[in-house]
Amino acid sequence: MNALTSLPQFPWMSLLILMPLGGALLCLLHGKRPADCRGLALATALATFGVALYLFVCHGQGSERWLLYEDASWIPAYGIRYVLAMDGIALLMVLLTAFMQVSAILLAWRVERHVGSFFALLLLLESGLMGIFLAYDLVLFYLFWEVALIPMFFLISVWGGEQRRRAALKFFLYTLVGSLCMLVAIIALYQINGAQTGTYTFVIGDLLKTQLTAAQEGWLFAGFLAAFIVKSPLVPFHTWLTDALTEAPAAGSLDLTGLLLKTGIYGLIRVAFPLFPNATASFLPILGALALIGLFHAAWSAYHQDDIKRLLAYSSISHLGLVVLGLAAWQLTAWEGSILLMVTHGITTGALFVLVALIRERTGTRSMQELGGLWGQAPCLAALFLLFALASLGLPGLANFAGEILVLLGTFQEHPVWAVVALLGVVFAAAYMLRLVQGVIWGPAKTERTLPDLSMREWLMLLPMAILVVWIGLYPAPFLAPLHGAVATLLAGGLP
Amino acid sequence: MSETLLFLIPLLPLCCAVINMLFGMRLPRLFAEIMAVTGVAGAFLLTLLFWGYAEGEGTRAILFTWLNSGTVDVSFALNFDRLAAPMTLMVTGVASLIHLYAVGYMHEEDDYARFFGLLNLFVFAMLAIILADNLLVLFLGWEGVGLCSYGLIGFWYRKLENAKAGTKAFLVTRVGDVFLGIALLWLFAVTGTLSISEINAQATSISPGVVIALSLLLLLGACGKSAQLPLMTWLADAMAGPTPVSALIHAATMVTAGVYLLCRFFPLVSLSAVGMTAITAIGALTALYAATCAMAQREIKRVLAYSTMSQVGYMFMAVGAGTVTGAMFHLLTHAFFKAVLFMAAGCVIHLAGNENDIYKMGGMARRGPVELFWVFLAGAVCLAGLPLTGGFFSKDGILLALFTHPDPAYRVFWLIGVLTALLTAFYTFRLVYLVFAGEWRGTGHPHAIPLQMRWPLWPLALLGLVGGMLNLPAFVGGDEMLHHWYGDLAGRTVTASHSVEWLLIGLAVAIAALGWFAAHWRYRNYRPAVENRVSLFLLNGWQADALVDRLFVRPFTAMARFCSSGCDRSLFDGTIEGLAKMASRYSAMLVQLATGRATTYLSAFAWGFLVLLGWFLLKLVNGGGH
Amino acid sequence: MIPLGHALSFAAALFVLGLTCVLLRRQVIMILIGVEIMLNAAALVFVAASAYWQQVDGQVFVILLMAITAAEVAVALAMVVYLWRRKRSLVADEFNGMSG
Amino acid sequence: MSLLDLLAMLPILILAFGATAILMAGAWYREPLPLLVGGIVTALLAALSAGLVSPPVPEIAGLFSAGGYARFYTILWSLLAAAGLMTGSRYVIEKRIGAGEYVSLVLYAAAGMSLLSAAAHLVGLFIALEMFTLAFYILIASNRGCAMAAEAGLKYLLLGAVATGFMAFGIALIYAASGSLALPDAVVLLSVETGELQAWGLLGWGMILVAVGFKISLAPFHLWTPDVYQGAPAPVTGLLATGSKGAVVAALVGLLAMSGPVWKDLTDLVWLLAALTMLAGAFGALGQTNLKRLLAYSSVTHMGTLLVGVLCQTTEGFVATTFYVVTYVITSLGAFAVIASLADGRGEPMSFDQWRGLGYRHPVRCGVLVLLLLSLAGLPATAGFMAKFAVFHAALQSGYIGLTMLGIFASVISFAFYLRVTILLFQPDEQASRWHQGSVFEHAVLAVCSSAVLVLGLFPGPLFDLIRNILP
Repeated sequence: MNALTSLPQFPWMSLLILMPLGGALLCLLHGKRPADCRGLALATALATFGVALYLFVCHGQGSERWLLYEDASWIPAYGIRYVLAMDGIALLMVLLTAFMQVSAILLAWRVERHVGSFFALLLLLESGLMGIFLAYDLVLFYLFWEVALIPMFFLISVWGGEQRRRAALKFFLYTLVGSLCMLVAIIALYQINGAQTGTYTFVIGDLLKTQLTAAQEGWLFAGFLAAFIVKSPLVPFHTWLTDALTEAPAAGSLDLTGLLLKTGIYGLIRVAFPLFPNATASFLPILGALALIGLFHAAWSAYHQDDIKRLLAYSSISHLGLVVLGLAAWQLTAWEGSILLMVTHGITTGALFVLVALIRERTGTRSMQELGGLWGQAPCLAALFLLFALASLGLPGLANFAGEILVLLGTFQEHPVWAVVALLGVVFAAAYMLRLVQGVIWGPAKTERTLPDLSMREWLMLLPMAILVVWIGLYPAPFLAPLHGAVATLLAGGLP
Repeated sequence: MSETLLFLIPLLPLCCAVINMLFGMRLPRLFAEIMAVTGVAGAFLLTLLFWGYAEGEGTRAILFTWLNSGTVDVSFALNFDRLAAPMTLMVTGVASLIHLYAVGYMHEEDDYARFFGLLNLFVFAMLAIILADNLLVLFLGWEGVGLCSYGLIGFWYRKLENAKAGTKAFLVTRVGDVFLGIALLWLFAVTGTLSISEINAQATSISPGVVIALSLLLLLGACGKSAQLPLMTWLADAMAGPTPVSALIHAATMVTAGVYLLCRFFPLVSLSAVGMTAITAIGALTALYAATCAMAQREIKRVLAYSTMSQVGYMFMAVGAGTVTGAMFHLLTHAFFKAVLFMAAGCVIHLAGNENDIYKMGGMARRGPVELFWVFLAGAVCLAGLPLTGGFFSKDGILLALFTHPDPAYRVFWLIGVLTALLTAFYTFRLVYLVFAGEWRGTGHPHAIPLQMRWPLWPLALLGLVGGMLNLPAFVGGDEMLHHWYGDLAGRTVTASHSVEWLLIGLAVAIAALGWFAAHWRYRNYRPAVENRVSLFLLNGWQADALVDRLFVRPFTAMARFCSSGCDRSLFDGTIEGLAKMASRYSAMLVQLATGRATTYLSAFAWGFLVLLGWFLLKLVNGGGH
Repeated sequence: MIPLGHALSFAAALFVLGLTCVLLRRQVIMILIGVEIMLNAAALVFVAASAYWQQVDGQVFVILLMAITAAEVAVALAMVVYLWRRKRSLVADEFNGMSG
Repeated sequence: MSLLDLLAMLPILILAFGATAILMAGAWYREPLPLLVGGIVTALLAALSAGLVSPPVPEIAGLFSAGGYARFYTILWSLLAAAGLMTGSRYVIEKRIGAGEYVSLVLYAAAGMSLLSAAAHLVGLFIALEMFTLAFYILIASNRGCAMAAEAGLKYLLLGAVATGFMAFGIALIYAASGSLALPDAVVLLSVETGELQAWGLLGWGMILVAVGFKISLAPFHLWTPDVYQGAPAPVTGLLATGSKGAVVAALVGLLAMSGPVWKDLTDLVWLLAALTMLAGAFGALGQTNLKRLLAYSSVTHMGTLLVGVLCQTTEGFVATTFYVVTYVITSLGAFAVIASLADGRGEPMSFDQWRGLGYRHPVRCGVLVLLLLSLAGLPATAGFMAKFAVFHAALQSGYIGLTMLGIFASVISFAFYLRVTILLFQPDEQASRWHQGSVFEHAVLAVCSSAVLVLGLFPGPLFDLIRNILP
């Protein structure tokens, strides 16, 4: 690691964080001219994506612990450093973020009110997410963790649906409670470690060596867990998500489900598990149980929804339950599956949210009572909807299956019962997804008029996602390759 | 390396499917149709071309690695061996004929691209099942055929019932898939690989208990796709799809995938007697159940659907009795004559003006082109198992295997098989009489039958009739060709004294004749159907749907309501909102303290001071402030 | 001379009296008078204490206290006049336009 | 009093004499703007002198310390006075308030605060306290056109007077018990002194605590806060909310920094006060529908949090407290400056109905307000977060886990009410009316405050180090 830091390298990761930030500021300044804002935002997002892609292609295959590492002094008074570190997992998440953000901005193209601020917030959110995925100093991590909330809060509370204010407040406070618990835990850990080693630092890598009594470890772990579980979200801490996702504007819910949810699980992987191995070891069974409960609870709830956006929200929770289950199995294959599933779920569910938004634009409703027969009216739209729905119910050959089967194969090695139960959830997924498809694209058309099919911009949004869904489904190797090393290290360092 | 070319067999239909789905509507219709047909026909020719690869140990080919993580290493591998080759040939062959037929059948349909795309995709998925050397690839095909059947059953999506039927089919088969999935995970856990051939090689090293469990899981998985008890409810409704679909997917190929799966894992399954008995039992029960249902059906396609179910039941019995040959033999012949029956039924429905109810038909023999009658009859006699037809020999082989099985329990299954054969003969000829004999009772106006719908019937009918030649028993001078071709894959070699064999042959003939006469006596002259509780019970398939609804669907929806409304809305949200309300109540109380009157504030001052004083007194009382 | 304790107790009593006056009267003027009494109690303590400690600091502070009190009273009375002009009343509780 | 002493208290002299001069000038020169500018310049001069002229003696006449700590606060309060005058300028001009009086009062108040923060002697403490309290009596009621202002003035006057009484009596008791008014001794002697006299001394400290509790509005002495904040004109409120409280806290820190074991007897009392105050403020603010009252209650919460830092009695604690004071002063002043800058003929926008949808009419200033509110709430990347972080860090280090948890709880609630305001600001509302577009002075103050909030939030290192060095 030191060898890495010593040799001077271009601060790619800072670039990833700062570029969207700059774009956001520019958007704010150009608030008066919407057209410029759109162009600016898209350009920024594309540039960021380009950087991420470059990193993926050129630095993705490194074998050492950190593909990239940046370290600088920040607030010496408290030993807070500006440390960014990128391993394979972070790389994947960064790539996903940059990719999704482009679609989000294309999706937000039609926003009329306060365009500048809208795009500024989107970009701010992107830089916050990048920070979360890259930060390796706890205070820095916490900073980005909170900063990412604000844009989402405003996106919901200003551009959201009828219930937006309630949903926004609920979203913010709910997650805030968790993260404040994390803050206390962070400070406490910092003090304990400092008292032991004499050097006060927040850098995760240095905190790993802290000697903790069982009680201390339990409490601190609980503090971090509070933040990550609420964000993930695991049942019963999930109700904020359904409201937020339902009320958020299209681009917002795309980011929320595609990226913001992942930060919780990412935090578990990157912060909570490595820092508190023993507590983790004893907690894993509970985690698995929570994951399974969430999987089924969400699937059932999804089946009961009429608002398709709310249905998708629940499906997200259900999928993330499977992801967490894979983590709880603490097994290489399962972990790689989980991380891959995080990415693919981001793409498929994100795409579904995009399509829901497009359907809403055209028909003006999100209720399955009033929808139906879309195939006759907008075949391409309906076909893509079907494709992503099938991907999300785990059809082999499409993206999600690759992740799911790895999770199941891995989990079965450790806990056969979990895997079997989770497999039953697959039927549930089919149940609500097919209900969704049946309600939206099959059946008689509720309105006589033919709806406009996909426009150029919408193709630009969806086609890359569709291609990715098939690609990852059939040849996920390039996305699994960066994980092998990182996951192996985490598992080795994690459980004693 | 040339064996990689084997991948052309499945990939050819896939490419045509993709092209059709993406650009089909932009291409000229004729081109789309031709491409669809040639795709499958090409696969057929390629199979013939590569036939040599199948001999001996067969040929394995690897395209590329699919999943690679830790110990998991899954690659797209196919295994073109003696078991796969005939099946491939049958599927591609029947499929190409049915595609031709479909061109005629769908000539009025506008949405042809989706139809042929899905049909080709189905052929690809089916071939993936057949050729897969990797369990996960097989699973891919397995889900793929499910998807295509879903899409094709609900092809006329504007009628919500069709879509619902498709969804039902998908879900019920998915239940089966779960068990297959569990088997997959477990097999990987015990053998550390997903390659079917390696699993079979290691089969003997797996502990017996696990083997029993595995074979039961595989059986349940097979039940889902092959519409065997208890997962059979979807097949009858699946008839909502276009007739070519019923002919290809729900008669000839997909429903027999379960049988093929069991044959694939025969080395594993055959290790557990329990598993084998279970397979036979399932097959026997389904055969009987479906036959009884078929006797009471009113719609021509539903009759055939139930007959398919029961014939597949025979194949299961064969596997259970330990003879892969018997199963595959019946599978092949059944594919031929059942395809014929369905396609002919399609023509009949055309002639009857889209009338499905056989009680509103009749006199078709004179009404339609005469060859239609002969073709249908050919199929029917095969199904009824009249002597010397293909169906006769294959079914007889199975019964013989059951009869000669060392385990006496199999005699019961044999009896069931015989009884089913009787019923089969009866309902088959009931169908024939009701449709073709007597006077025209319907109202609809006949549609013309295009040429493509007629002549594909002939080769299939012929194959059905002479299908027996494939595996002619020795004692009638045949060389059990199929049996020898399979060699060590063939399972148990059925041996019995000639007297027994002749006895069984006689019995079979007698039964077929008996069934025929019964039908003749009952339906020679049309009499309207009797509506009694028994017939209704059979018509509704023993009320299976109602049962499933009460046992699974309603609890599921109730649970869904509970989770969504009960837990989330009331419990979780309720708690949160309750906290918020509490906070605001406290705030209101606190705000009331600030009355706005200076004296209040002064007294608050005083109170605070008093508290201080009290606190100091306390400190002084206990050990004065140091 | 008088022991400090007595002086303190007396001053405390005085202080409490002043406080009670502040608390019980509603008239602004009376409240201010109560405050004056409290301040005088403080002054008394200072005097007694400086006598006890044999220092002048206390007395100095008393002088200072008087000055400050004078200033405060000046401001206070100005305020009283102002309030009387606004709202022909000096009852403290009648100035309750803002609350909550 | 030697020349060196005079040199040491140069900033104070500048403030005091400047104030007097402007008062005189104001008597016959009625043009407000030059007077205001004069006042601003004076305040800036004072800050400059305090920053540049290093005092030759450590203490001034044994009453006030002239150490780095005192200079630091002198700078802060002088700048505050300048900012207060800037925000108040339009108010003075439009309401036709005697500019001379206003300016001089603000400057006197600043001088008082500076002295209070520097107090090294109970007499000095008392004088300084009275100095700015008297100034505020007048400033609060200075808006003669407005009934609420009068009411606010009355309330502040009555309670302030009583507080003075407590202060005086408390000091008297301490003197009686310890025989000294000089600060370290008063405490130290008290701690060595035994017998019933010590009881009196403790009682004295208790009474001082009551007075202090009034000044920095700790529960239950906080009830006046919302009324006075609402009634007083926003520029004055800005000073009142920041300066008068900050200075007292500074004095408290100074006291504690040198005080010894006696305070151990007070800790759990202070603990109780802090807890009560945090909760009372948070819950009180939750139900408000008037921005100024909301800010008042929020200031109560902040004082509670500050008290936590004071309670720790460790260097960490004092550093945290001081940093907290600075950030709180900047942020709170900015918030009131926004209100002042929007004020026009109709008065100041206060009730939520007036604020609804204002974010679309005045995006920049409402954006600044949102930033400041988020900083008050303690969002990372703003100064408020670093302050809270430091305080909680100190509290945890001293083992006040329960208090930290209460603080966390309080800040969750504070987020709730601050966010309610931000939502309100950006609620689409067509009939949201336009308010004053604000003067250059006001915009300058806002710019300074908002940028300071961000800078201190992102790079607080230097300030932390500075504070660490100057602590007495």
